[in-house]
Amino acid sequence: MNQGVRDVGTDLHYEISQFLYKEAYLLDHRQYLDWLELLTDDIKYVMPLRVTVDNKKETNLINEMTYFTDTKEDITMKVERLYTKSAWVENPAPRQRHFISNVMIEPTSVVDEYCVRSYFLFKRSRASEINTEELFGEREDIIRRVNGEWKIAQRTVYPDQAVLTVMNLSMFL
Amino acid sequence: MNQGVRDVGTDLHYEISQFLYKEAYLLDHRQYLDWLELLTDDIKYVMPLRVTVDNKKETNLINEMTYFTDTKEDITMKVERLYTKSAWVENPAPRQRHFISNVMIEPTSVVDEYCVRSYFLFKRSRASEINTEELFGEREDIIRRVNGEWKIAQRTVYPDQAVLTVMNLSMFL
Amino acid sequence: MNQGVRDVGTDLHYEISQFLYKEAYLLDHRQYLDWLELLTDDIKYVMPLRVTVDNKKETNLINEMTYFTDTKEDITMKVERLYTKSAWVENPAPRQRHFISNVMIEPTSVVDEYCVRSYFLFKRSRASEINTEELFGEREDIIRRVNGEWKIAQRTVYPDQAVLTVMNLSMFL
Amino acid sequence: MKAEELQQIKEKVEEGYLPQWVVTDPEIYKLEQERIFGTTWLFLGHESELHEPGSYITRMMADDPILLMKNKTGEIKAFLNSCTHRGTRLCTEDFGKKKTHTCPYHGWSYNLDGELIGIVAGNKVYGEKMDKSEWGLRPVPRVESYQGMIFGNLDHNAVSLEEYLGEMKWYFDIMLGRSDGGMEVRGLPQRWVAKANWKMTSENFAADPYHVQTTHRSAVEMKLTPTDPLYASFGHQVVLSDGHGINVITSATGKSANKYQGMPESMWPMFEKNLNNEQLDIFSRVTTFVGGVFPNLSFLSSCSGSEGTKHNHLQFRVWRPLGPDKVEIWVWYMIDKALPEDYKEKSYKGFLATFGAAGTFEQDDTENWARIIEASQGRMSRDRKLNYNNVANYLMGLDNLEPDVKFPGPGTAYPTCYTDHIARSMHKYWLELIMNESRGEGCGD
Amino acid sequence: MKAEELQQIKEKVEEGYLPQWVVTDPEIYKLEQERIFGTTWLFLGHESELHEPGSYITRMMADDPILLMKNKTGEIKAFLNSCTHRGTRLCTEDFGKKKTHTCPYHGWSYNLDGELIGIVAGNKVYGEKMDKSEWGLRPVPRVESYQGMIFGNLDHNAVSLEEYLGEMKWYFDIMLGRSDGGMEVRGLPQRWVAKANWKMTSENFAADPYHVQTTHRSAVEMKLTPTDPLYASFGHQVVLSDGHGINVITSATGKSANKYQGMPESMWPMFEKNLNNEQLDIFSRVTTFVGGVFPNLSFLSSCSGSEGTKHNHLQFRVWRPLGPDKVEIWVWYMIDKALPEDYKEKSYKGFLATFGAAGTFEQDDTENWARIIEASQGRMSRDRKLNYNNVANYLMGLDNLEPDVKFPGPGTAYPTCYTDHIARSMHKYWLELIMNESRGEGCGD
Amino acid sequence: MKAEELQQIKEKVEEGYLPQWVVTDPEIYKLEQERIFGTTWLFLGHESELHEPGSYITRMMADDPILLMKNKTGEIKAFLNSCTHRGTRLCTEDFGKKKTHTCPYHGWSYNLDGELIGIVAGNKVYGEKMDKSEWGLRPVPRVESYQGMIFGNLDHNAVSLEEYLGEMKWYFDIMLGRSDGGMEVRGLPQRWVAKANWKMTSENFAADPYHVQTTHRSAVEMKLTPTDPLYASFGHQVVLSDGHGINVITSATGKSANKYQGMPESMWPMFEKNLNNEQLDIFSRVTTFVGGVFPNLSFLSSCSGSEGTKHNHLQFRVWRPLGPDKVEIWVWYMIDKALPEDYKEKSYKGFLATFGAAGTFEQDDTENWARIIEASQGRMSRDRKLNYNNVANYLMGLDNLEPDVKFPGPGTAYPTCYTDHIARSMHKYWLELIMNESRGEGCGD
Ligand code: FES
Ligand code: FES
Ligand code: FES
Ligand SMILES: [Fe+3]
Ligand SMILES: [Fe+3]
Ligand SMILES: [Fe+3]
Repeated sequence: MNQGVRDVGTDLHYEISQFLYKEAYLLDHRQYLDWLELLTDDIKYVMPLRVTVDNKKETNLINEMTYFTDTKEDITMKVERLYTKSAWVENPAPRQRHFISNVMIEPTSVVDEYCVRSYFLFKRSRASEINTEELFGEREDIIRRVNGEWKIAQRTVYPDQAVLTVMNLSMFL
Repeated sequence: MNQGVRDVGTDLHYEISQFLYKEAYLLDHRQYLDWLELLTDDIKYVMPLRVTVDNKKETNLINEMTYFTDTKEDITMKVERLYTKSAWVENPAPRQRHFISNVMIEPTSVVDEYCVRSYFLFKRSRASEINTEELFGEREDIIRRVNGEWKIAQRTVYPDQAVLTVMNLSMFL
Repeated sequence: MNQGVRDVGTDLHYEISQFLYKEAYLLDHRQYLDWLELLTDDIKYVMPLRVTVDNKKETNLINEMTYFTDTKEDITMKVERLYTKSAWVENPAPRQRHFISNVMIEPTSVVDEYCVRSYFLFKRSRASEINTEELFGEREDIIRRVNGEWKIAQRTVYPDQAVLTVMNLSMFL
Repeated sequence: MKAEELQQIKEKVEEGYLPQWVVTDPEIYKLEQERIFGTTWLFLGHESELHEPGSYITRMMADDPILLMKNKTGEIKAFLNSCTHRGTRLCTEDFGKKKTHTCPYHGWSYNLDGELIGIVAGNKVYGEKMDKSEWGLRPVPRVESYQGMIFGNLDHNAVSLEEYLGEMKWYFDIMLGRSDGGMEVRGLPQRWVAKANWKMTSENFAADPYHVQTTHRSAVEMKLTPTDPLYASFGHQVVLSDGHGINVITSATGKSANKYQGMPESMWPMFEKNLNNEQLDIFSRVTTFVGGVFPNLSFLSSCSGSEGTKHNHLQFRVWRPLGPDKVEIWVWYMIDKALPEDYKEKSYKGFLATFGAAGTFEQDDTENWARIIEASQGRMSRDRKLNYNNVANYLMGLDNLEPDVKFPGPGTAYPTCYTDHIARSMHKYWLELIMNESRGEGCGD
Repeated sequence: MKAEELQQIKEKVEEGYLPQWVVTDPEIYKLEQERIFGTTWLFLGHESELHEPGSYITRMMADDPILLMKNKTGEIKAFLNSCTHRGTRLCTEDFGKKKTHTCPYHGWSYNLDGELIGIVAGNKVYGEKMDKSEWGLRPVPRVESYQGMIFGNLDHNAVSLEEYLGEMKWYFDIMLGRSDGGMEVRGLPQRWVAKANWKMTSENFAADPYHVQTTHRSAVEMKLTPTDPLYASFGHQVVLSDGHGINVITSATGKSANKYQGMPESMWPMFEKNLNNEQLDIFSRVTTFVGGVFPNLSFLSSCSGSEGTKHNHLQFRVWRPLGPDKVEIWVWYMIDKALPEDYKEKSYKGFLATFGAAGTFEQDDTENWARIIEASQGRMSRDRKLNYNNVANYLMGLDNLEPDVKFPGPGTAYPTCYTDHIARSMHKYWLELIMNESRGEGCGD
Repeated sequence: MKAEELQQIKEKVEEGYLPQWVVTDPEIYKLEQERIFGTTWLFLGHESELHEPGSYITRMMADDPILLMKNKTGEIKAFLNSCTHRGTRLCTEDFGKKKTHTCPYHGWSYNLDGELIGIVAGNKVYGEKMDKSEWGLRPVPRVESYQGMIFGNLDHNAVSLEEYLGEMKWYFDIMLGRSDGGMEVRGLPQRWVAKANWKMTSENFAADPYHVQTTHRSAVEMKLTPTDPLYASFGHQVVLSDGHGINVITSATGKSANKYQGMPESMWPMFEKNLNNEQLDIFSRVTTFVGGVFPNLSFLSSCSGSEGTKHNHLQFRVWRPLGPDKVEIWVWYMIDKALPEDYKEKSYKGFLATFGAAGTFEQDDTENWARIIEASQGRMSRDRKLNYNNVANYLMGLDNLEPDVKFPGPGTAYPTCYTDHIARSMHKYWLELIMNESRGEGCGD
């Protein structure tokens, strides 16, 4: 990522980072149906495993097994489920917060598609528990402009832990 | 919060987010008197309770009881107190840090007043304690331009925990 | 830090904050040699001690003793060491994440040199450990433009804890 | 826990000392859990928190989650908040309104009386031995109220709440029963976690007006409180039964600048109707009531605001132990239903400014509570042989104070609040309980 | 731990109850560590995870880090992952390939058979007494496999794995041995930490189809599963030896809409070759196999996807206890090597959608597991004298079910899966082990 | 803790083994707290840290917070940092200067001699029994110094510091007493928390030059240290009394390329004045002194920088146990007051580059210390019956080394540093202390 080069400029960066913040806001306020609108129909939404390996290995990410590999249809199903009367895991709803930072944007070979990297720190507070849950890492998105509106066309979530310390992944990241 | 619409633009967003960072900086460096200058005289500074309720309830925030409901006068009193010789809670001072992110700004019906949402992660380290304290959630501000200077005209702090895990709320959020 | 005054403007702030994010990205992806390129040859890289003292004292930072006081040469040595076969502490590599926020920039008396303050939250996950490590505080940098490229000419890292809760400081901050 | 160790605590306590090691000792903590929190009356909430049939709130009794429900007949019942099938926590909400509580694990459902009313496929899959009526929610053995204050007790054989409160009732009548319609809780309790031992926080409220002059000196610097270090000492410290106690604080003159704690005159007729002469006498002269019901309920009724425009507020607080060095603080703000709204608002603001997690008084208390923990975890402070004279000092008023027999209220009243009489009586009762092997036996690990 | 307390557990368990206090009790936990996890067969991994000589994976047996290596001859060996010199963890990686493992502290190195082959300056600095051959990595006393499933046992005198698995082998043959080439693990296991007790999670899989109708009711609301609350009850719950058990779930008709769990016809000849008639009969009619190998290995073989296009997948999971109230969950996804790639993909997607940390079924399970912990930590739930009737209910099928002698498979089969037979047998075996003082003695604190 | 278990440790230790379970065992840890940290001399700080009357620093003795003050007469006194009234931590600052320390709870104040000099309203509220002179800060029973090094001891009956240090004094004289004006601490100690057991970290410094060749091999790869794996072995390992020990490391030639550890010639006359011939001989040939004072004080005096321009620095470090698996590391950097500023700077830079939280040598040590913990918490490593040969190896030099009687310094010197002699002597002394029931009795839980 050499400096300056292929820089998208202030305005576009602002637009897209605002888009990510608004996305986070929708999730944190459980406006899941509105959130769904931000995803393209061909979205690829994947969370690989992080592992501990010798540095000689080129990567410490496992794509063969993931925590989820979802299509729009899969995500829609999960969202609808959260609106059922018996999605116990989120009723009563825990409080969740997506701290999004270090947003970096690069153009791609496709017009109107941008590669957007961001760091996430996710925190969750359940019922009256003293101990809150936490998850952190990096997201690599493809953000696409579709008739003037930004959409997420691809998201890969890279957790930083080999053993996740959240009791489940009922949240969207 | 539909996309793009009522967007305030790059420069204003920069100005106001810088204002929030500078505000955090003043607090984290205990420049409380300077910080007071950033508040309008009619500021409403409130922190409601977060509770755990059935999702059917329209909100999990309690406004009837709060952690504080302060006017400028109340805040001034608290600030002055921190400069007394016997405000033991902050002498010696713990180290505090306000991580401000996800800043989202919208115009209001009032000229020169903007609705500013931000996420906060507050951390505090006291004396030689191994365990640091943490508080996180969302802030909803009204930021007003008063003769070319930004001021906080209203701040509502929404904690994400039903049971706070800080030993007190001696900090400003 | 009075408002608005000596403001660097949106574009420069964008450029430099992007520079900091890219720097963090290189570190978090262990591209240490590329990272070295971002440092000027005369860089001063220092991390003083934080202590707990009576508020009457003008500072709670100790510059006489530091965690490190590195020149480019010192840093280069540390980087090269991380590429040896026996830098056990980072092989296998822990996952690290630099959350950079609250970026504040001011011009200095020197042309093309800016004083850049940022907050950092550093997280590290080692092997399969359930407990992750954390370090947080503030950075005060001098960022210099050298033939159109940004470089770090000085960095002072202020930790917020008097007793650090990371098992070592093998990371760069 | 060796018998001689307890014996030695006894001797020290009688002399006005408290061995420092008992503050944070894990074995002592276990005894406390078993013999104190398992056998005394613990505050659960106020009747005004349960508005109508179906209303429920969830609370904790030490480490047991409790579900309080108002049933069809308006009765308030308390149960272990744990499904009898496999123990799943039935309700994780703080409050709400429901006709039926259904468990998310296998769907068993319970009515407002805690009766098991629904078992999925029950008749089909269960046999004879399964008798629904035996599987209702487990009731808290004893649940009783006084002046709207609901208490629970895990000990079936405990004395009645009223007997336990004893003469404290007389003071509760003033604080809670003075006005028609009684008191109401505003919203919900504030809750947060502090580094503190429950005994020290309880003492701080029930027995320690002496700390005010230093811990809260910033209020003096701010000119909110008198400069005379004795200002919180005027009045009486009243020792009551079973470790309860109350400080009836007034001024140097023995009068309050604000009759009836600054209550509006419109309320006075009510007071005069609901209270007897002795109660009125005290109420008219008191500036602050501060005290506690053993083990971990504290209260404060005081006035805030600038002179002349003082407003009274009442707060109750529970120090729920999360360990020897940690408490979950619950603070309820209460106010007379009958008061005009604007007075309530001012009173509420006065409360927030001084107490609760952000209150300026409370902040400095939390610092001191934490410091007690920090200095009570090593060998010198924890040595059980007291080789280092590691005992705390409770000698105040030990040999230089006589009860004031002319004090109009019940209990043994000493003519100053700067004395450790209540603290010493708390220690004696605390010790009596933890030394009593017959109490709370049956408690595990 | 008093003998009468264990005795009382015994009586309760025989009546179909489980005292709630045993779930989170630390003393019980210590006994479990010592007498169960120290003496039973614990799952380590699948042979397909070790591809070639030098391949290694690191696993945990309770709190012991284990290094599994495939040696030159293709044998798989398991060792305590701790350098014999000073105990340093030898390998902190999850997997990889190496000829030699060298310790980062002083450089001692070990070969694929765990033999100490290198000591820096050894000959120069060590004397006679130092005999390299005595300082190889400490082997896990017993390591045995069945159908590619590798288990380890810390007890030298344990019965063989096959004897321990007993009749479970017959069912493993169906799930693991049905197709040529056997099964393969996809990638690595998912791992995460949940608030739960290992006994409750093990029961949840091995013995509790009854929870499906409520815990997973959202699937009904989503029209993914039948509305009949009995839908998960059809079929047989089969009690096996030593606390093992399996639920053979089918439909109301006793048939599955998808023969052989929706496996493609191309595979059927293999099945018919590798399985006997009884196994084929069951396999052809089953919709879901769900069960467990005591103490903490669970498995689920089910179909996902919309009707008609169901795809089968197999998952194994270990509930590694991190304390009485915490488990580290390991989930392995397995699939028949012989299957066509696109089927594998669909099967994998079906698995992810329903189970694993993000699976919609699993999510609600984790909520319930956490709630059991939350309601089992106080005095009422933990009272060892059971003064509060604090016992969980395992009465289902206790007195109204007879074994179905016509069931073709081994074990004692009951004609419904809505019964607590397996749970009761798990409790009995669990208790037999923790009451057996001769087991795992020698374990410290 | 069974007697036979301690007995068995004894046997193993005598043979040169250390049962792995003792590293992280909580019962052992409790014995250590009581019988070692409660009865041995613990390092508190250096006299140069307290500049003038009123200067104070706060330190920890295991879990006790200690306040060190320099009084009017320049004497340094140490007290439990806990107000005698109710135990509140008196001073939470790391250092400073005050005439009086006032407690924030009730305002009691103490002077530089720890005397209670102020009680708010004391005369008015306290009676006869309250005798101020009895309520001064509790002194650390024994506080003594040697060469500016201040130690404290919680045991009133401990032998004197000098007697305890014994022959270590001779080496302290070289490192601390060589130059006029003595040493000064630069700034304050670095502090951080590592995953480690205090015994293992103490051993690492006092007894383990053998680890250098592998743990710090990166320095070899960086061409900063010799390639010969024996390079850290040259010289002598000197076993001293009571578990103390020092490694006097030199080069293969027995000489150092930098006389007097690279100290500037301007200093040599001082050395020759302050040290005797044997000390000078050693000092002139040594490259590195590394050793420890039992239980948890370590030191390292070495040279950093590239050949030719080596600069010496001295560091002391305390491994404060926070549990069996956690230490708080304190590192003091010291340098001769008399040295020229630019040398001091270079020396300081050399220290930072190699040691302290960010030092490249230290980093890899922390990794190994953590790995010992990680592999020492399970049943195989913790089995007290040693069924799994779970013992660590300390056989180096056991049967192939004779003392070098010609070594000029005191203590038993072995002609190489690659030996476990000091480690074995530390184990013996450690065991002697934890087996001695008369030590530190009276310590609670
Ligand atoms: S645990 Fe509540 S229904 Fe089964
Ligand atoms: S501990 Fe492994 S070589 Fe020494
Ligand atoms: S505790 Fe220090 S003055 Fe009371
Ligand atoms: Fe107070
Ligand atoms: Fe389930
Ligand atoms: Fe080292």
